[in-house]
Amino acid sequence: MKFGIVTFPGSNGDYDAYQSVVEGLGEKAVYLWHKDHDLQHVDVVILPGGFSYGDYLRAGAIARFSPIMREVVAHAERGAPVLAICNGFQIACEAGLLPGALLRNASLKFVCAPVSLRVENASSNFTSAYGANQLITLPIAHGDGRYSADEETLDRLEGDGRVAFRYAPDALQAAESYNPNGSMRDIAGILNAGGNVLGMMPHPERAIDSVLGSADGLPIIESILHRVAA
Amino acid sequence: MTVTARPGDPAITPALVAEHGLTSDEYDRLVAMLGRTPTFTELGIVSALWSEHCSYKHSRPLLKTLPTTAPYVLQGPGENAGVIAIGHGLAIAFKIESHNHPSAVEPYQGAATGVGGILRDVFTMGARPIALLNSLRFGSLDSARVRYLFAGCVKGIGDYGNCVGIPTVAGEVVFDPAYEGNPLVNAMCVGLLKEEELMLAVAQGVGNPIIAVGARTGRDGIHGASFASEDLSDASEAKRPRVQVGDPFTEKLLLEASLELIHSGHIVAIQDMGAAGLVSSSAEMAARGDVGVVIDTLKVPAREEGMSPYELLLSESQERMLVVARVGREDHVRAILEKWDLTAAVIGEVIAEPVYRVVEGDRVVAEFPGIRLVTDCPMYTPEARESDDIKRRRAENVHAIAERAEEANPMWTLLELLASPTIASKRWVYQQYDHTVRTGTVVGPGGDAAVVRIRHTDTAIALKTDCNGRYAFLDPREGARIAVAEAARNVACTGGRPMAITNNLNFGNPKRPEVYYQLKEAVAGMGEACLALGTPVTGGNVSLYNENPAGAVYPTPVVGMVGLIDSLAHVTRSHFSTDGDSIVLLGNNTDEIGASEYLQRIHNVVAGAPPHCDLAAERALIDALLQAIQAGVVRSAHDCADGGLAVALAECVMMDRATPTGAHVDLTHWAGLPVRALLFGEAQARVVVSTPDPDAVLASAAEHGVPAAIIGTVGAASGLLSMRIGERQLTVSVAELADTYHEAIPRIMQRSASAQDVALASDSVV
Amino acid sequence: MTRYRVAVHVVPRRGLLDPQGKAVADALHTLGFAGVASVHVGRHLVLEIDAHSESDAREQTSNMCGRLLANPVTEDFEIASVSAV
Amino acid sequence: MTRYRVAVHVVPRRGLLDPQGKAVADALHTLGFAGVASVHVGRHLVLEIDAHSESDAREQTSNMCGRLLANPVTEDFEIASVSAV
Ligand SMILES: Nc1ncnc2c1ncn2[C@@H]1O[C@H](COP(=O)(O)OP(=O)(O)O)[C@@H](O)[C@H]1O
Ligand SMILES: [Mg+2]
Repeated sequence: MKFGIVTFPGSNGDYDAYQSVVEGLGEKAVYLWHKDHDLQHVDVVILPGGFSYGDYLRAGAIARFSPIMREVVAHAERGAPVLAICNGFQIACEAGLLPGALLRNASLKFVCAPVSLRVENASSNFTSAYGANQLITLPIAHGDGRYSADEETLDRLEGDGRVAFRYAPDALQAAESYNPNGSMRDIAGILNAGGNVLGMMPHPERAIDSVLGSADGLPIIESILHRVAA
Repeated sequence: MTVTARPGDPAITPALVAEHGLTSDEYDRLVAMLGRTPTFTELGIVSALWSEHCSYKHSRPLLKTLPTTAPYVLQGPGENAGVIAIGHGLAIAFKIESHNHPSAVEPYQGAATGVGGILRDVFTMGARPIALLNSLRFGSLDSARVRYLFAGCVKGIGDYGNCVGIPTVAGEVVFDPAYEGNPLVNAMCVGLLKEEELMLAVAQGVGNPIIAVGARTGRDGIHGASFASEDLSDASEAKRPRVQVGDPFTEKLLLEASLELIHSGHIVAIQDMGAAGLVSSSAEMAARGDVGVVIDTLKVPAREEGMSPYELLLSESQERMLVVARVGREDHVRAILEKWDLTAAVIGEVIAEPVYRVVEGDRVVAEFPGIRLVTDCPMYTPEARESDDIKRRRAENVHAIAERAEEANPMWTLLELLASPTIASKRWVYQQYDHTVRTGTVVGPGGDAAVVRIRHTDTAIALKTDCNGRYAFLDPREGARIAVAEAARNVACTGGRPMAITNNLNFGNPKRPEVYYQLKEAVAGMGEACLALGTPVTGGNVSLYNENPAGAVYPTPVVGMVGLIDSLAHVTRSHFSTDGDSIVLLGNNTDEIGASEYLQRIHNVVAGAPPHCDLAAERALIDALLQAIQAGVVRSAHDCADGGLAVALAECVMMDRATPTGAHVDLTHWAGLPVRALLFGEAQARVVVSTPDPDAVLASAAEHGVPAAIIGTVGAASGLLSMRIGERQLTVSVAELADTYHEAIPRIMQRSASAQDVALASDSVV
Repeated sequence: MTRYRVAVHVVPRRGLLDPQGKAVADALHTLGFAGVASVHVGRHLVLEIDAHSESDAREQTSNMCGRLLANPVTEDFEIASVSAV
Repeated sequence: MTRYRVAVHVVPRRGLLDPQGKAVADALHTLGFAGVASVHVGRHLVLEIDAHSESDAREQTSNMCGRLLANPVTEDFEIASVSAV
């Protein structure tokens, strides 16, 4: 299986995504340059975290016009998997691959911390290796992670089981402080209608080795592997 | 070649010379070097290169006394960053730098550009930055202006490092009225490289082109030239900005492009354009290579029209690099930069003639003989005399200070200390820093040192900055020794062998004898400690003239320590984790309370001698601790620093908020000491260890001659930290400790949910 | 071709949480500006563009807003002014 | 007391680097808007405040800008409009 990780100018999670695939799973990965038009026959595209174009104007707004994004959109339209993490999620929303938008954190501050998440849909292409309602811990690191969409969209996402992850209190967190960015309905990650695009603010690629505190991100990549191999 | 004044340049008058900060002796020296009157451009060049910041004219003679060598030191002071070998053919480049004055004016941009500058210092060495640290000093958080400076600096540091994608993994923040009006913002960067890829900033090869790379040059931060902008311009330009605005996005591109350039073999040298911009980078590279250079300012890509050579040479616009390429490789260099959407312009050349020459098209506007421009800079050794006030303070009998009524319950005192912003958790700060990017951070901020793994090996590095300015104020030599010792101890607590340091000397005006005394003593103390602990100095930075209306800031010799952990299995955390573990104190308790946070916070007193720093004892402690860690018998290790033993124990039970524990401790053995000294005194060379095998820990200690004792047991069930001292039984709930420690700073910052904070929030682009 | 200066306002769509506006309003109250009832924060863009006419400048800008300058999901835009420079 | 709506523009001071404006201008060029000569990005604030008169509203706003809404070191502000609501 071959993963393609897009490098936009200002991406900085591309390296971590690459390492998570290569070191974490022993699978093949290539970097895809934003100016290229060729996806190099990858099976899975990862839109990584970072600050594409400095996040100037709006996070993800400029990157969505990169030449490679046309191919990524076509790849997604073919039903092939796209994992969009953090800045990648912002880009995917701007590009219309996913509904809604990611706005400035309600605290107005960048926040880097481990957060606890509940797996809301444990049967998707990206989450089948988790148990239903499993609580996991992943790191977040973002300033613009407040997921927002109109009520109708939110209802549809929930109704169709397209909310993949939600921020959720763990045993030690006060109920009022578990949502780190004010996102609507505590949404941390969503799927597109076809179930082949996952956008999420937390960083699974930073949680693939318990030496770094958590390996809870690994099942996402494992899920993709199973699904695509099947 | 004949140097000619540019039409419109002001005449060189004594007033103009003075406005450029040159003394009349310095000016005479310049005239003697040139054999004629300088041009305006030349005066500007020299004012920048001979400024304290570039020339170290008041500190170099002192810095020369510092130990700088060890078999693993690949590059000592003098380059953009120091470099040490860490095995496996790998090396670490690291350096610290201050941005105090810019941050006082414009905290967000000042701190941000400080991070930008230190990143460039490290990646010009051919190293990929893998970690950032910062050491911050502010006045009291009771002031709205201080809260603004604090919030702004933290946000600036965060936004810049986060965007470039380098984890900020450790640091320190101290609040003390001594820093009111003159905050200290020191940023440290650590990079990883292959030994053979080490790149130096030494110009060489006659005919090699000199290339300006990165952002265009604007009129920002033209050094020492505030007056000139008014004299030379119309009213609108009088507002010419002196602050620099950082662009971390461009920095990220510059980082990738620079590393690619270095690895391409197309270039021979690279240096960032930092303080005094183009002129200092080109002059320093030429001086290191002992070659001549010529720069044509008309070829420098400018952001604005009509910039003069003076302005182009002295501008401190950010995110620029100067490269010496191999002749004929210009197009290759350009291609690499274009890939990263950056520009490159050939602006000069290495020449055989031993001169530093600046031309503007056909006109020579400045020319200096050889490398004397850099090497002929004046050096000063001013008078040093200790202030009587400080002598008096140090001699004060602090034991005579009466206890406050509330101190009848020492747990009240403990909670007060934990609520002190200097001691309280800095989570409010480091939560705004991405510390997990690059997936190397094994131990992030919140414990003692940070630990960053070295991929493809089983090793890791341990990193920490430290300095207690109050100690250095009351005794600069002892204070500097302690700064080194504390940093080393913090590194050792995580399992790291202290290897080398970088340092940032933040002092006042060196022309005042009492300040120069502090500088001299501090450097001496730092040298002694580095020698004793085997941690040479590989570089650093000096920031003088840190003064506020009330006088100089505390002398603050910040130490940035790098240690090596030889196996990930030895990475050790600070907090207790396991019920039933024994608690062992390595080191001994004393009756010292001088210069303590206790006196400051509880009695508002800054007096007494700082605790004695016995370097042999520190070294033995580190050896014993590392031996025990490597033997696998240490579950946690946390050193005693600000707030003493009681604060250290409290931190051990609740610094990791997600998994609080508890402990029962018996300190009866020291019942003869004053309780406040035992609990809150800051005696050095002490570490609190938790262990499943206390005998093994005690044996390691004995082997190295380190006093050690079992003082208690870890136990979460009670939810208490309890301490027995003879007949006295002191208890406090862990929940209360945790709430006090973790919420102190958020509560203060919330109280001001502030004006300031909001201005920042709406300000920043990220 | 003439050069025009065009000012554009991009504002968060009404009804969306505006934490920035709220924080500014709170801060103004703290500073003693009691009369402040509400604050909204948006972006103010000033473009200099070459166009054939004022209406061409306006149309170009409107296109730019549609494609890049405003997010149609969360923001509204308005061309505040167009003037030759 | 009357309620006024006041619009304020806060823009980066001229001569200071405006990386955001530059990134947006570059992006517009890439999108084919060749006529774009420059872009500057600032903030657009809309305040509703209670004041005795239009000139009072203006003066209050000007104070707020001086104290909070604009960064005196890096930004300039301008009161774009004041109108009773
Ligand atoms: N400015 C900062 N940036 C990042 N981490 C910080 C900062 N200030 C403090 N920390 C982290 O908080 C923890 C406690 O710091 P400090 O009180 O200086 O520790 P110590 O007393 O062990 O020297 C450390 O992990 C330190 O790295
Ligand atoms: Mg410590």
